[in-house]
Amino acid sequence: MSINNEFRPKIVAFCCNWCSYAGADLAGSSRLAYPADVKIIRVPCSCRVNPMFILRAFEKGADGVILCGCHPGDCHYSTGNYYARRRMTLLFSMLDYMGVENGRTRVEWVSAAEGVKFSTTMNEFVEKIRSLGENVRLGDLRCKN
Amino acid sequence: MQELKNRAIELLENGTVARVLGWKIGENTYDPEPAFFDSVEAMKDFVYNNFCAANLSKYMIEASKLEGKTLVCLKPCDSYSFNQLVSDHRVDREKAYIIGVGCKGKLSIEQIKKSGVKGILSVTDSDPIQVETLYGNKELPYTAGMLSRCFSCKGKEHVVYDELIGESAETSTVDRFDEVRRIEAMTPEEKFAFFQAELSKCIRCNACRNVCPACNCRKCVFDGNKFDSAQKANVDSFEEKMFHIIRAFHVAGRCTDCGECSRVCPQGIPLHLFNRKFIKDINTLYGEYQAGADPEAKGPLTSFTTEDAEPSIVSKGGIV
Amino acid sequence: MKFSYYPGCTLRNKAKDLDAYARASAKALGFELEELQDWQCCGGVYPLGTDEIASKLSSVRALAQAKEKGQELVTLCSACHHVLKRVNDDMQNVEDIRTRANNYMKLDTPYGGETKVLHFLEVIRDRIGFDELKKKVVNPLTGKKIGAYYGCLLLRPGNIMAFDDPENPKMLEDFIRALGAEPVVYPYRNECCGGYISLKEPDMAKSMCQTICESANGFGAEMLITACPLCRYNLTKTQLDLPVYYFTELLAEALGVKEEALK
Amino acid sequence: MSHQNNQAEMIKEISGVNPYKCMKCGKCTATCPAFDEMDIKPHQFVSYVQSGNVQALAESKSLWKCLSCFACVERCPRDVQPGRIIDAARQIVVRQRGGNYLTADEIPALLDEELPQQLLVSAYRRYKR
Amino acid sequence: MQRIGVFVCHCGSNIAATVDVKKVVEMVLLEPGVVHAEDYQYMCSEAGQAKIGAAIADKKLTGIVVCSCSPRMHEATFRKCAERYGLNPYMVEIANIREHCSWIHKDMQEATEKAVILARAAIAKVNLNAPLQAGESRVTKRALVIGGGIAGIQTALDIADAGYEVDIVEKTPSIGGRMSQLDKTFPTLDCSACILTPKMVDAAGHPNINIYTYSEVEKVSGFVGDFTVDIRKKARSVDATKCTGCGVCQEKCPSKKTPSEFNRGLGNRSAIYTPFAQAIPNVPVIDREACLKFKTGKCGVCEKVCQAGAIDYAQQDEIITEKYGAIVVATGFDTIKLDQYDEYAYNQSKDVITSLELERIMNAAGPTKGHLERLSDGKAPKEIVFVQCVGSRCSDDRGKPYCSKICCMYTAKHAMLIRDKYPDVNVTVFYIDVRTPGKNFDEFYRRAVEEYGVNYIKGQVGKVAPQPDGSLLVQASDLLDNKQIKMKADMVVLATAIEPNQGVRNIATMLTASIDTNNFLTEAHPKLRPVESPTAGVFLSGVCQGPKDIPETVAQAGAAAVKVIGLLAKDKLTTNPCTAKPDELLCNGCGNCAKVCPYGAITYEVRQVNDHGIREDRRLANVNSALCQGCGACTVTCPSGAMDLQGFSNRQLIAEVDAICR
Repeated sequence: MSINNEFRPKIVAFCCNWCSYAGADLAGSSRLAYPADVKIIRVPCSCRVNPMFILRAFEKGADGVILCGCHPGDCHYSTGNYYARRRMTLLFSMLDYMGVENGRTRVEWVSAAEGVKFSTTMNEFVEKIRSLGENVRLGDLRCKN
Repeated sequence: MQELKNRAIELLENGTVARVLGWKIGENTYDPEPAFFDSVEAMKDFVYNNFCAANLSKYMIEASKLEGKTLVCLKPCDSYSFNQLVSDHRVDREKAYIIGVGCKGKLSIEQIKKSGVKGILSVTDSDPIQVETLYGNKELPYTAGMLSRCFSCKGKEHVVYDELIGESAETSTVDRFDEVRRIEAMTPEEKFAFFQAELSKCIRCNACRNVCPACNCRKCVFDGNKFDSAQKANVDSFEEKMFHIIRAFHVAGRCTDCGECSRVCPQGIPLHLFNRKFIKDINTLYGEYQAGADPEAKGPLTSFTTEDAEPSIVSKGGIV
Repeated sequence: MKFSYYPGCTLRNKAKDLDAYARASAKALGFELEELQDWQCCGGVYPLGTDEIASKLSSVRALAQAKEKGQELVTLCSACHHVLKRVNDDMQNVEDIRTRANNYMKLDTPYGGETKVLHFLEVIRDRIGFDELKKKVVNPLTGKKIGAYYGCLLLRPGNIMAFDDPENPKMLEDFIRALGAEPVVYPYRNECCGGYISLKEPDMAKSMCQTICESANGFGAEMLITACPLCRYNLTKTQLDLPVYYFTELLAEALGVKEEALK
Repeated sequence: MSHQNNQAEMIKEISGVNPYKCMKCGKCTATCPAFDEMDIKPHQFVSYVQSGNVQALAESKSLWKCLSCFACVERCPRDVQPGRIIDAARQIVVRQRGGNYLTADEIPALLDEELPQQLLVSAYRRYKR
Repeated sequence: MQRIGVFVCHCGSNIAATVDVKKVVEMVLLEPGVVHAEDYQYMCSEAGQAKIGAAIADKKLTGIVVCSCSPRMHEATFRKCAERYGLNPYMVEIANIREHCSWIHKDMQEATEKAVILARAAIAKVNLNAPLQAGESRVTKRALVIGGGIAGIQTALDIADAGYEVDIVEKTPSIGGRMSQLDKTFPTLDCSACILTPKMVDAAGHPNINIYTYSEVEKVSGFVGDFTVDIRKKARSVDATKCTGCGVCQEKCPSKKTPSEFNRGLGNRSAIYTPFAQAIPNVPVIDREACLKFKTGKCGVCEKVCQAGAIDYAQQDEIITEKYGAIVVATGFDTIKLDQYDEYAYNQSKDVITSLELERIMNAAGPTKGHLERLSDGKAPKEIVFVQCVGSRCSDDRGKPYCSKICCMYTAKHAMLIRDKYPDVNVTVFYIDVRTPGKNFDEFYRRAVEEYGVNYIKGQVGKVAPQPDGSLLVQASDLLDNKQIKMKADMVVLATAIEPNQGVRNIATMLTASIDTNNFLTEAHPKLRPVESPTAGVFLSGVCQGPKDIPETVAQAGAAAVKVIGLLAKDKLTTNPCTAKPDELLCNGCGNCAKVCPYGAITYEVRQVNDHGIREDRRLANVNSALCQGCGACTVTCPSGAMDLQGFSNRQLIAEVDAICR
């Protein structure tokens, strides 16, 4: 999407219900702005995020995907984010191996108390995606319909 | 070969096994096919030569449902797959009588053709390989016909068997991760170009999926609508990429690196490069892990440590 | 043990003895100081402005030279130490400065703060050990009551200099103890001597040094030791008759190499 | 943007300090060894930058009295670093032509026998472009 | 196809000021499945809910999307509303257009576009929703309180009085906590022990309260209503059933050189000890690190002098496993270490002390028997300086960024008490701000200034320099007079920042309760659910949640107790129906899902299935929905997609992704 020739990326943020979604709520109630390009999807836990969701987002035109969960050790379900951490590490490494810019994917641990961190993270991520530009590399291979 | 055949007949006759899972002789030396033999009579077509590359472990899924034991011939690398299928609860160890067969590295007619030999009429599986062609006879060194996977063989020890027959010879000469490292060293543009070129060849025939012992789902997720993902029809090239990434991800931690995917790909796509990247990353980050070596082991994606690397390692120079 | 060594301008001139005693002592303690070639003045003060690059380049050059030799870089003068350590920290952590400095320098391999900067005292504490120093002392300075004067540059800012506790340091006290003398702890040992202010407002520096010396004296110090020529210069201008020595002089004395050093 | 605001922005940029972090506790002023010589006190530096009154800061006595001893920097609980602010103000002055606090011709009269090179070098750096 | 109604809330101007709600209504009506859309000022109000009800009836809605505040705020409200009007509550989805949209964006067009996209995602999701039925789980009618300070004691007493059993686990040898160390309390100046001790005695004697002192929580499993906890009862080396509390052992113990924790290290205690005279239980423990018998094998004096034969050197740690329905964290605080603040000479001079140390000095049972004296030379101080905000309100890495809240008041108390008892002593307080929000607080502080002559100076202390004559030179600023002050003092008292007790992070991890960067436990909602942790069944009492004084702590303790009682009063809890569910035709029975399940909710059984006419016995995963908490770890580990999560299914999440990326 682009308004006035300015590149507006599509960014999907998966947030776990207990920490990061609450962190995003806190960022909201503290009026800590971040760009509207970020759209949040609520999941119960970071371990609910299937690599297929991430690839699907790219398939459908996302320019960046970020996954936020509780800090390791603080998972509401004790261990979920540890599994998520391994899965995402391997997935991101594979995408990097295939030549996809590694800045398009990110995992950040944000607690319910870290509204500031949520906002800073999103600002940084959007900035990063804007600097990378449109997702051409995956875009070449995207659905044309 | 004869010893193996005799022993199989003996076990069929004395009722230890109800059938034999092995290879059936083809039209030529170089095209034996996996087959079940359920009688001594049928065993006349049984063959085991250096072209018997197929991994038979996956056939044991169906064999496990049948009455009685099945004699299965497993090469050293196949025995890892068999173990992994046991830990996936897809085959029943009790239903198998495993003869670990020797392996001196497997030959492939494609490989021989690739070495520039044309008009092949017949080949031997001997060392050196004798090739009869329209243009006369040729002699090729054994390694010229050997599958590339055999050059990075993980060893000639069987990890599971009831008895062993036949001799093996070490064939490993290169580090199996060298190819992965070569890609890792590329620029993102080069990597992308490389994979785009390879994957654009994919015709989505599913041969890789069908042969893969780790791809043992009753119904593949790509054939269902659980993810609302497209059916087999090759809708777009992104799908292709997604299919291969997800397939590699689904077998990550369970792939034994048997190399069947690349062997059977009619388009010659080096599919094992995906699996090996995952294996290499797993070894680097979570400690050496060989799927199938220990059927009791907890896989790297179903376990963790509190000190695991963060995904950001990928953007900080990658996993090397 | 071999280190790259950055003496600094004053040690070539007014404070030759600080340098000479250090070299002799190093030899006695079993390490070698290899002076960098063609080093340039560090500038004496760390440029605080975030946009000042040029004034940091001489330090970067010295640091890069040590890196090429694969050696840690040792300094003696507090000011040089302060400047080199902070510039090195910039090169490690401030991307903007690193990029711009490297653009100016055009080195074969860019410098990114790889060199470890050590003060001579840190070498003694962390590489030799005070116990080991104690063993090598041949003329213990028994009975001497010595006040350590740290000043500001060695200690602050604490998170970058990481030299010692900036408010309650003990490195020099341990050093004094190892030489067989008695350290006198007094609260102004980390307060400023006035530094460069003494050039244009000598009275200001004088009154500050007066406070420091009176405090040390009040707690029983018979002499002060310091690592910095400028501190020494300022501290000796008070009305008190409190002698101020370079720590290396006492070190050389205790190690029995003082005579030799001045040859 | 007015000249005043412009200069305040310059100070923020050169010093890398955010004056709004200050909570006016006065620990800098409590700790400053040059306090008696200063007309504008360390805790006031931030106010001058905040209000854009950099000119007053540039014309102050304090500008030349700071010792760069970093006591305020070390002890500031809010990481405001008043020492960096005053240094930035000094930079603005010395970078302007003729703003030097030290000129070459006045030096000989200031020298004595023992004076270390370091003192001259440091004073040059802090007082002069 | 669902028949979906979309309800866009203005939230007064919270949403409507930034999001064009009419436009959102207009846009969502174009979405497939949407048969109704409207906006309203306050959707959560009675009238707003009635609108939803009317639309359900009129338009025969099968699903609802509410575009409003965070689902963490009102999802439950709208689910109940749907249920009331005959719709399954799980047919409701929330599009968060307030916290995630209107509050963080300024541009109306941009915010409106985003709100529409968020609404589309929720619509896409609800299109795939299916009605779900909540299950039930049992409630163990017993509560655990971790920490035996005033917060824990009060919570336990309130729960016990309501008729439920409570266990208190306290890691030190006695309950009482920080309050037992205090001398007097503000703003009434009554004696801390006098008001605390009766409560300690009440707790000890309460038939419903069971106290484990010298014990720590070691392991927690389970979930709300049904926690299983392992408690390590450390070996006391004294048999509590035999000990009469006569105290002879402590008197005769030859090892008396261990710094007393209770007296903050200002005095010593014996190796066998009770922390203080009123300790509960009045049963000593042997500090094995200090005890000669344990260190050298020789001694055994206590065993010899104990008439009751209670000394038991062979005692071992004991693990007690108990079930609880609710857990209250009341782990309290400690003062920060002052190693980073040597400019105040805390480590250089014995006469620089913390306020908590001053409490012990002022206390009649303390190391100086209540006499105000310098610890260096025993002399009576004539000039005392108090320094406020030591380590509080610091944004550097040395201190804490928050206000410790209690220091202004206890400093006023100390100043007042000293001026009252020793009128010849000058007291100066250096402050940055004096913060006195609380009943009778400002009056109290003003009394210190106006009636007791305490000298308050606005300005921080920069350095405390011990002088050769034994005095302390305090260098400070007086911001109102624009002066630098250098004054001599005989004693300096530092109002040291407080921080959550060490070990609370470990407890939080065991409880999966979230914790902030300062190690304070996070509340479920900062305003509306201040005593609950976001983890169901875990409640917060006292300073573990944030700095508090005694009355606030007691109030919060009571509030936490009420929440616990409310929970324990139920026989059954409805469980979250968003649990994992396997598709038996797709399940491979591979066993990977069970490996990642943190609750052991997945088992396998061999069952006959009919797979499109083929009947065969298969090994299949089974989810125990009472145990499943719905994290979804299993769903991702399942390669065939057989395992799915109800309420957050693969297709629902993919639909959201598609809607956002459209």
